[in-house]
Amino acid sequence: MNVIYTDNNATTRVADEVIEEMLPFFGGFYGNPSSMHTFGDRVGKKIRQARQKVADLIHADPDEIIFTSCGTESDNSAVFSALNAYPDKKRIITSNVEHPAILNLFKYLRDKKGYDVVLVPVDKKGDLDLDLLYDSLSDDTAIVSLMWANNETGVIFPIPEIAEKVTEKGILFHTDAVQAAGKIPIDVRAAHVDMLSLSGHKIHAPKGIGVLYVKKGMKFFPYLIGGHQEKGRRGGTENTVSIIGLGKACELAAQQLPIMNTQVKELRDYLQSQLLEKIPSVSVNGDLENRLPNTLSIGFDAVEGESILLMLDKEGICASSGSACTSGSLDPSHVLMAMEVPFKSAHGTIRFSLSHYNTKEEMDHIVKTMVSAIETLRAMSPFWKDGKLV
Amino acid sequence: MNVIYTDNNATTRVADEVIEEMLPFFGGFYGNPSSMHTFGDRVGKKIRQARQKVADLIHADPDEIIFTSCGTESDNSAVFSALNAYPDKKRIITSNVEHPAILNLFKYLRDKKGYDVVLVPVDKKGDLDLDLLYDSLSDDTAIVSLMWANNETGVIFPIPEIAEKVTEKGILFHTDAVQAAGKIPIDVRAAHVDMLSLSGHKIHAPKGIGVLYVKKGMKFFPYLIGGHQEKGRRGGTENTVSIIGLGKACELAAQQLPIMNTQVKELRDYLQSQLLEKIPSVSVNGDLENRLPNTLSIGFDAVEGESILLMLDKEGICASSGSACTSGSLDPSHVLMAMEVPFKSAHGTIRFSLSHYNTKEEMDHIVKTMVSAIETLRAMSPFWKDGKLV
Amino acid sequence: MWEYTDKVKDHFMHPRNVGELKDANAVGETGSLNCGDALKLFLKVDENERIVDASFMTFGCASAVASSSALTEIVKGMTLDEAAKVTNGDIADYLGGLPKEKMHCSVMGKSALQKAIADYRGIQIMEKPGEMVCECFEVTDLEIIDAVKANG
Ligand SMILES: Cc1ncc(COP(=O)(O)O)c(C=O)c1O
Ligand SMILES: Cc1ncc(COP(=O)(O)O)c(C=O)c1O
Ligand code: FES
Ligand code: FES
Repeated sequence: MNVIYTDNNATTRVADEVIEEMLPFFGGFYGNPSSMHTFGDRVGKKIRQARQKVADLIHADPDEIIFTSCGTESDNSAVFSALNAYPDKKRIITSNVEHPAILNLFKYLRDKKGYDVVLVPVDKKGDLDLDLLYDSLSDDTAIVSLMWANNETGVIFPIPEIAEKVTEKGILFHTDAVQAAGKIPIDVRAAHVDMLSLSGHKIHAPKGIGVLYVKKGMKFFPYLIGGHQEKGRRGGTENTVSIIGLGKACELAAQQLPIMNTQVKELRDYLQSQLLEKIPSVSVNGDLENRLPNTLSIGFDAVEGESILLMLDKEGICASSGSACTSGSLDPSHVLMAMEVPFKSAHGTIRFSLSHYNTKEEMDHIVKTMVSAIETLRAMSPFWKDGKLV
Repeated sequence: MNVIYTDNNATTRVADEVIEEMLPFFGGFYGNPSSMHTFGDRVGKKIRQARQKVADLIHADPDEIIFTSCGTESDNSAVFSALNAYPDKKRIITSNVEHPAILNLFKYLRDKKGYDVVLVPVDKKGDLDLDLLYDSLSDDTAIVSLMWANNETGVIFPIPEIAEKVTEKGILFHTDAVQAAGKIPIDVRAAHVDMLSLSGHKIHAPKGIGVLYVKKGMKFFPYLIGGHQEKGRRGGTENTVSIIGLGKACELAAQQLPIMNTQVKELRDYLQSQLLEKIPSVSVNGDLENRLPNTLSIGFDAVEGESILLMLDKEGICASSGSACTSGSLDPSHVLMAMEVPFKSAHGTIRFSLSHYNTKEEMDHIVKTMVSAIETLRAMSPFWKDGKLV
Repeated sequence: MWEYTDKVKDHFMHPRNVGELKDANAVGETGSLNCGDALKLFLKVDENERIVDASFMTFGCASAVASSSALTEIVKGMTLDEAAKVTNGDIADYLGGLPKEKMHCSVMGKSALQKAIADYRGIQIMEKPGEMVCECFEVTDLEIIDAVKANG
């Protein structure tokens, strides 16, 4: 069976161009770039090029790019460094819709390390309460960390505006741009951010490679302590192959950004309007005017997400019922709860996240499958009667 | 030019079998194993198999295997978890010949966090001062971390004996087995270790994947805080492809262990005896009776390591002048200094580290090249006159 | 691995003027075996204080070997007064540049040269201002700062 993959906010297919770029470095040029031989140095050169391409995607300097093992490590490292830079500051601020890599870390810091954690809420559309954010900025704030775009709903926070206000007060600002990268333009200079996290596997590079941008001149404390790799900012032998792959993926992402905001966005809009048109009692989650071009979070009243996913799966359609980071529980996600999405549709929410590999035929097949899946499930739902919610 | 690669303690070639195993999972089965679709779950199955193979190599249970991004992360995680488990214990013990992933971490904990760090010394052969180690064990010791085998000299510490004595006292014992794995047998059960670090790229898996073994029943605190991956013990989307590759590499390593201790060892011994025979004023570093089968650390009086490496490099020979983690300084490595190797030969020390890919012809070419390199360099050395050190 | 220019590699692989100069009348020595770098510079100076021949013996990395080789080429034909003005930057320039981390290797050349000149003229080198950071090459922090500044 053909796979229809619409789970790109969870992870993406490694692009053929990226695989091709990486292959020679497994069994051929496998040297350690820190080594004192031409064989290792050849890899060193490729890594310098890759660092440049990553920097270009976000308008940074290559020196400002630290390679990590994933978005989670980048997020953890950024926060850890800020806390080390300001050991006396006890307030840390984020939102209540962050990825677990930030949210669970902040909760750990609150519960185990006594930090004063502010979780700024969002409204029903998923937009941040900016007044509350600005009011919570204090002299003893060590860091503000806010995601650029939400993984579940695609809602975009106004990072440049926020970052300016936060850094104006001399407070460090970090943004988790794992979902924003490759989908909307990112310019770290224009946006005044001090630190920014990326993850390779969301932009068609392999899993297990991430980036932390650290603004030049900023004092940085390494999270992984070891050798002198990454100019002493991250120990551990460089993941050469994946770094080289990520460089290519960033180059492609920059080229494909226009496609993302035309072709992919049109497909997403088509899928959304078809589902709204053909299925009753359906609602789209998140600020429609302010959303990643590839993401559709959509709730179907009176049915349950896992059941929908299994019916999609039978047709080879991959989607998600919320964050991919599930604990195995069927509770509605913390993001939907924070947005006060009513239970009736939160439980039945599906996230479709597209890429440029998707086609209109695939969307039609999804719509067809969804129409019949929802019909079947509602026929057996105790909350659905005579074509409406009871 | 053909490359003669004898820098396998720095990093290894990814085995063809490993590449073959990984390839389908980049662009084909790229799903997220935490996802709720068959496509992602297919990867989940492969990961379970890989976890079993990794466990088998060290005689552990699959549940005891946590995948990390590298040896450095495994080392950092182990120590961090121990400190969190025993927040009131202030002593931490290691040796003065550890890899920077432990040594720099311990120095950081001493200088920045006020820990009482004991660095147990080694003797001239690189063997640990066991009496001093046992004497330093105290009630407020949070963890003892000792490498199983040294990356520069190959000297093996008697881990099973040490671990038994340490854990008997109720003190946590961690071993950095990054260099031991695949070269000597490892049995975590028989050895009584609580935690053990591995790194993929030392055993023909890719760079950027590591393992932390954590004994069942031990309280573990995650280092990367995020999603629920690795049963909540390590956040971050799984590096699926590399995990699958590492599984294969561990399977191969188990099969090739006998080859390592016959064929590879014989090649190493041949190289050693030839160099000793053909070049005057040469000494081998480390306990010859107690050494990894693939490692030769050998010092040439009155010449300097970097110069030797560059002359080897011209012939396509890759070796190392000490640890690959150089800071750009030409100081003799901390390992050789700890062993009190005299300056005259420490500066001129070269590490050859072999693998089963090496051949006798390659050894002969190395010997030939070394004879002429040392001759040339000694001809211009102010410390060499009339065939001897002055 | 260091990014060495072709000129550095050439002077490393094919060093000019290696060995002890039999009829040298000025010798400068710096560094030690312990420190990992050492240079012995031999000059033959004629009655007009012109350097008519030069040679070296070096224990050190590729930059040290190349810097020593370059130094002997640079000073040949110079008067001692001219030679006294040669800086480590001149040596690096002659080699088409050295990696930033390796600038100190050329400082060693300058130091040996000054000692050779002092040896010929029979004068004591004055105490240098600044804090000694490398006892072996007798390099002061100020010199390193100068070297770094001069070489960007
Ligand atoms: C003994 C030892 N421990 C730890 C490491 C670190 O491993 P990695 O480079 O995968 O972080 C290495 C190798 O670099 C090593 O040789
Ligand atoms: C917004 C966001 N932040 C962080 C992460 C974590 O990235 P990784 O899985 O590479 O650790 C993800 C995805 O999982 C994400 O969507
Ligand atoms: S009924 Fe299955 S998770 Fe609740
Ligand atoms: S002479 Fe010291 S590093 Fe080159």
